[in-house]
Amino acid sequence: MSAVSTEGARVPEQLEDLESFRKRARSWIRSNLRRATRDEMRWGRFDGNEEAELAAVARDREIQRKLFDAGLAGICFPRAYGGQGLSPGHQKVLNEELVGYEYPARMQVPTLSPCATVLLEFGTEEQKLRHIPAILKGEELWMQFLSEPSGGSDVAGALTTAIRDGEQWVLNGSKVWTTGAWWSDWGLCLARTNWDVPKHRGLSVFMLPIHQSGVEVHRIEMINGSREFCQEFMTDVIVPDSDRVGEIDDGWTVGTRWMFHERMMYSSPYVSVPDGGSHGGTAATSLLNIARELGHMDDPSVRDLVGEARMLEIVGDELMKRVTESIRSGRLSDQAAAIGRLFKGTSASRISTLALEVAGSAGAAWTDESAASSTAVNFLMRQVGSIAGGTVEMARNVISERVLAMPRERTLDRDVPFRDVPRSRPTGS
Amino acid sequence: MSAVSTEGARVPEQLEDLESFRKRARSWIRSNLRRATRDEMRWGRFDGNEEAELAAVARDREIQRKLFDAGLAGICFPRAYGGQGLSPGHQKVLNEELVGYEYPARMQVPTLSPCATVLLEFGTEEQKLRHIPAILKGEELWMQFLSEPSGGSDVAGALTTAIRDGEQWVLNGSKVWTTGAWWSDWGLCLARTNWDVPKHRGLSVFMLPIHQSGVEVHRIEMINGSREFCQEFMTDVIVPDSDRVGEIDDGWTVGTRWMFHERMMYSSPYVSVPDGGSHGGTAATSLLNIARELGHMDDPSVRDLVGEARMLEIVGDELMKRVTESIRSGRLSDQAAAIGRLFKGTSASRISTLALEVAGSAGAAWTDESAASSTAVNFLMRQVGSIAGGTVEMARNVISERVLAMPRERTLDRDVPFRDVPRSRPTGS
Amino acid sequence: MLLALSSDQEFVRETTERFLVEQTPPNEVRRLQRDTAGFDADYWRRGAELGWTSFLVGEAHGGGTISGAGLVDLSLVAYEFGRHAAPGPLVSTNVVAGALSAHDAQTEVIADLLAGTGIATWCAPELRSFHGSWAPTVEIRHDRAEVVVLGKVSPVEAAGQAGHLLVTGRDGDGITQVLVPASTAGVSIAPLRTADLTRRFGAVTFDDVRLSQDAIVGAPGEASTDVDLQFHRTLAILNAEAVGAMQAAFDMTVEWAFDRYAFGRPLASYQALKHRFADMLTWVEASHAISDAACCAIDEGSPDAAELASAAKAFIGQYGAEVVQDCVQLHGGIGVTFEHNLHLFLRRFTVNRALAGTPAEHRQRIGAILDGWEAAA
Amino acid sequence: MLLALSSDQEFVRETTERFLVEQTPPNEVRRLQRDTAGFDADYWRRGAELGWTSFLVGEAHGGGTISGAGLVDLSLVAYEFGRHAAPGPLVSTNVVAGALSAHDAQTEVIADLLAGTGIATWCAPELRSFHGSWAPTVEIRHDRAEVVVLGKVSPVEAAGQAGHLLVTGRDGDGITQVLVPASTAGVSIAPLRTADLTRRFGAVTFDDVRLSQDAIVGAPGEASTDVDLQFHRTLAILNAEAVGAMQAAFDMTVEWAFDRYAFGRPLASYQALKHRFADMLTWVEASHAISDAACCAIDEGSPDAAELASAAKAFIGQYGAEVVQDCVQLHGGIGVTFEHNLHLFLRRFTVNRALAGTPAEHRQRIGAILDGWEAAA
Repeated sequence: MSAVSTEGARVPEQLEDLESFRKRARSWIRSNLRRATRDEMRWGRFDGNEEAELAAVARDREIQRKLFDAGLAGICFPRAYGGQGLSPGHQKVLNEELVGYEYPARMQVPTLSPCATVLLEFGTEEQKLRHIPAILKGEELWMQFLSEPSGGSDVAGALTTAIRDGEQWVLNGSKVWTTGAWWSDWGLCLARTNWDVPKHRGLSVFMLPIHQSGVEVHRIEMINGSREFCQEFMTDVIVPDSDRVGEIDDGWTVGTRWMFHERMMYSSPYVSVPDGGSHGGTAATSLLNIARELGHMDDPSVRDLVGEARMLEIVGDELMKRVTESIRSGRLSDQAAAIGRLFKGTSASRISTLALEVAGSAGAAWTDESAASSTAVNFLMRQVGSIAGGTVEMARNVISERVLAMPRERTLDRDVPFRDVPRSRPTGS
Repeated sequence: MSAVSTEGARVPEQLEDLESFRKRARSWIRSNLRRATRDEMRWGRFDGNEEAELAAVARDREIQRKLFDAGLAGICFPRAYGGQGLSPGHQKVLNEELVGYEYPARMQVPTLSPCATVLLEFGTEEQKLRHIPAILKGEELWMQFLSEPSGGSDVAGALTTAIRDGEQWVLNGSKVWTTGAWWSDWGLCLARTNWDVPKHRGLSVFMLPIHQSGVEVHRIEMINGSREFCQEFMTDVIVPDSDRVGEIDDGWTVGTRWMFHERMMYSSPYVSVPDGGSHGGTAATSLLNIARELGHMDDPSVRDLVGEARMLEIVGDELMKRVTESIRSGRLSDQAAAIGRLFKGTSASRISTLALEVAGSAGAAWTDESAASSTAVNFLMRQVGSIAGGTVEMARNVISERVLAMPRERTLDRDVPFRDVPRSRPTGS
Repeated sequence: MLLALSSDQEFVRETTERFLVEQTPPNEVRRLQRDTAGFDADYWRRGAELGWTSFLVGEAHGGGTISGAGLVDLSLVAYEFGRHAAPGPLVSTNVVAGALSAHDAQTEVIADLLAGTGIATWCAPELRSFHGSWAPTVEIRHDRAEVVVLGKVSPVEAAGQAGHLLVTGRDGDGITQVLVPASTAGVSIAPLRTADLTRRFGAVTFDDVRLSQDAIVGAPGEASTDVDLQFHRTLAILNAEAVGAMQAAFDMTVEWAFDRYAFGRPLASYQALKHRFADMLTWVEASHAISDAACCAIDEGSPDAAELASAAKAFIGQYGAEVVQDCVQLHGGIGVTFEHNLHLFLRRFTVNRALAGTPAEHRQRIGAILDGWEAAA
Repeated sequence: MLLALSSDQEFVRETTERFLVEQTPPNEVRRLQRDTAGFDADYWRRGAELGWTSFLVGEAHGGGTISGAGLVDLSLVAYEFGRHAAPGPLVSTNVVAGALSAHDAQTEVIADLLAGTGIATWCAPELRSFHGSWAPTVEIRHDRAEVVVLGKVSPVEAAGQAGHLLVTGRDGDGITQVLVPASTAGVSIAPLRTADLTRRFGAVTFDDVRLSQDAIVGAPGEASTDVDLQFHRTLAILNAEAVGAMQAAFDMTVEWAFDRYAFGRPLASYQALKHRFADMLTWVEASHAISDAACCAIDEGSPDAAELASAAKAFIGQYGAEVVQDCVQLHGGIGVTFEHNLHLFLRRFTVNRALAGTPAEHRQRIGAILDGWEAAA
């Protein structure tokens, strides 16, 4: 977190005292925000109702603006860019006070982190002044143009190409797994600017408006019916060189920090999310509700399942705190964020499986009213938490190689020009 | 199983009919063998009582001799070498009839398989005539001089060296994990005969008497107190060239089959073992006994644990049958024996853990009379089933590379002279 | 699936496979998501001609086995159903047809089921794992010449499509089964949602449903052994299908691992993934082994049929879920899109896992069986 | 272990570590296997001088905390005990000393415990996971001026070494605790076997043991909250030790993976093993996190202390076992020899896992707590 977090925390003047901040936040939240409904706690489930989703996005922008006006937006962002210049401790207080209230969920990840944090770290003064205040006011929703259909875990293997043309760049290619690109404004885009050097040395980062003629946004249907993810096809998209972030061909320096911020997810001090999290997955309490509806909480084997789910939640939360604190104090490197990511991914899978077990035959067929109504579909989607935002396999690589310093995996693409790297099974094999 | 098994099965004359064989075996067993005691069902636990162990070995030799005299030894070994020239089906019948009776447990693995089967496959006619009948009569107990202290899973990386000196060889080095070498007669030994070629191309196999001045046998104490395993130190051991098995420097051809037979373990048609197995590990019935003693079989969560153990046993047995049959029919290659090995190793670990869970605090401290008396110690030894006889990691390599034909793991020792292969952490790193 | 098929068995398996490849490719399965029944009547009738509904029916009623072991024969069809996530009420129709045939009951219904022109389903008891046995949720009473059925069963496969419902009920201290035409007064069916695209389920309520005595299948009060057999057959067919679904997902994923490159080399070259493939292959083979062993034991009426049937259901449900989900994981994001085919197998697998007892329920049943057996021995 | 230690805490931790490294190296631990008590009296007395027995005792009795949170301070010592598989009755003596001090009872005994010249142990109730709570196996009656103790407790740590036994018993509808001198008539102790080399356990029988009223610790019939605290403290100390043992095993194995070569390269370069190390590190860190969180919550008397204590015991017992056993696996054959040090940590871990409730029992307790809380909320 080094550079960015200290920039936020190390303001010269006296920081607002945590208790008075808490009082201010609490009183403002209670008089300005609605109590969260159960649906709002589990966003992203609009079952194809676009109007409802757009209304929710609009409400998020509105809340974000109110927070901004109240001095509660961008807690750890510098005041120069419209933030509050406060500490991660203040963010934590705000998160605690937000519990049970609506909050601008769609503004957080990826807009505030990793997108805005990457801008903060690598943007020019002009870029920061132009975009960060707009983001904090809810005027700009950002998406990561990072993953590619051909890429999988190999983010640095981006095939999207940017070719220089005077003071501008021409982008062509496809990006995927952007959440809600169809209602977002800007994309932070990793593109290849040089095919004749090894892959990490030929990338650059750009920003571009999503709603323009060269960008076609296609919504992807997931197996739970959700259409929150999108794929974008970029055809001759023109980006001025002033919208490049970081140095030419040095995009991997940006990308490394970008992915660090991505792994921090909701533990980042740059995002506001009610403490205890409302970020998807199946919660132990939902297992409890199923077991109760079936009248099975008296069965020790069912208590075991419910207890295991709860155990994993509790331990995961404590682990996140420990890892965050360890990175902050320097005990562990930034790369250790992968530890929390790995645990959350694997435990979410396990909890979905426990829920299916608790549900019994109600996991095979159900009514909408049943406590188990989303159990099987959650189970179908169980691996999402281990795939999205960097797979658990990549997390395991990072932990073993970057935290435990074990020898790096052999890659065949490190020392050769990117254009010569094998990208598919040879014909005939 | 190819070469060897068909050699055994394809005798020209009419094979004894299975039912009449069963009658003959049954009647002989009932009039000549004792019912097995519980201790005999779980051999290898003499708690340091050497006298009792030696007596058991003597009894095993005696039973083996009786079986030989009764025409019930070496069912699938050719008649030319003292065997019965019958089929794996006959061996299966014998195994079924042996259930509940004493049998020469120490004669089976590794004497009959892999040692005698390797001799059968690679030995000269003279070697076979000299040793196989003696083995089948119980006169020779054999051990595998295969693993080395430095070697771990890398069996072909043997450092034990054989240097030619006219018509004989001089062996120096150390072997480890031989079961009961101190009461055995012969060792089948893999040694390096050429350091100037890549490792698989410089090995040869020898046979040598264990009780001689150049061989020092050291017993290893395991964490359960058992001292069944030994380590041998060979100093200038002279082996005549006539006791070499297979070609010079072609020992890996022998070694590959050797390890195949090793992975077959008790599923080999060359060994006699009561059906259902008595080969170590914790059985589901022992979990049941613990649960009953504690009065917990009414608890569904305890039934779950006991049921899981039983499930793993049943599935493991059916899997072994399927894999054996698949190898026999050619659906899968010999290498698929690693599938059974992997399952048995991991399920044995799991069952030991289930037992510890069932035992509750009786797993922390116990009386000798308690049903849970061996639970914790079995748990301490839980990984043995995943280490001994080739680790599960090696099994996973074999399955992915040899059965699924996935790309081989990169080795740094394949194309360089063995003496140049890195064998330890470089100084200073 | 069985290791060694006779040529007749192989013929049926292969005919079924070819038919399914043609008739229900993945996009057809996706289309059927919006179909009320989840399958076309003509498809089912043609499948019946291939023998899909005949193996548990006696020759006297026009059925018959290929190998002498009807459930084993049927498991080959079920396996192909799983491998192609095929539509159609395979489990329910076969189980009911077999039950009727065993008692020479309702021969016209049997004929319809055999021909694929009729559909039937079983309103089965629930597995009460704690006692290691099943228990009906329906009560059957006798009121002079009439049989009265009361209660609710959920979920019931193909309840909305079936013309006849075989109902298992408590009858005093005994167990009685009756065949209820779906159109009988007092029968109501509420549709349920499910994870499978082509399977349909309903909750069936029997509100004072009255039938004549000849609706009873088998001896009144003495259907307990029949129900055991039906239960075990259900498990066996669900298992064979689940193994087919696992195999399909696994095969796709092996292929993918060779095709997909990351960091300049195929996924199949990464040891961490190779080791997971080794585990998966082991579990797939083990699932085949225990599924087949259970089929044989049930067909033979072997004393260990109950233990093997539950071991198969428990093992396949537990380890198979990890296999299929790891296939998703190895595919990455594309593996959770509706466009990709992988989820068709995941869906079939998931529903079968949840039906007729979960892995934990069957493990508990095995524990109970072991306890009983050991106590008796 | 805690992330941020104060310099005073670090001093105690480091002094303890240095003392253990000197006094109980692995061969000394092996030697103590054949020692009746499992530790030397002088060793324990010197450890007590370092503060091992003082953190749960009030200042009025000569104890005191370093940080204000005595259990947290003690957890640092327990962690080092685990990291060195150290001998000595750490759990039992501290829990009893803390209980006596809270009620200003038996100050002479406290003084002995503090000085390391006396040993005490707790004859604790059993965890009945189904109810999410503990239940005594001992009955306490009142017979005029006397208190009568009846029943059996097993296993009891250091039962054969302890001069005093704190006994928790049912007393009508309430819970009463009494401190019983081990020499009292009617107390008999049968030694038990265990997997740890230096821990000793016994089964303690109270056959009509009679004591005067002043043996009662706390208010008669009202010790329930005291017992909760003792139980949670026991869990916390066992957990901190277990985390230390895990960390020691893990560190040894990381080192081994760099040193050991197979096929020309270090084990640490194999991706399949690297991924397992990543899982292990994650579980080790998670174990530290939950162990520390539970210690703090118990010390603060936080309402979620019970849930965190059980989550820690359940998680560490379940995942820690896989970590330590995978360390054995990665060592190969040498990892299961008596000569290697790894088993010292495996032993300590295994015994702690089995004491005071297994992972399943604590998961069930968490389920029960959640059920109760949700019902109350």
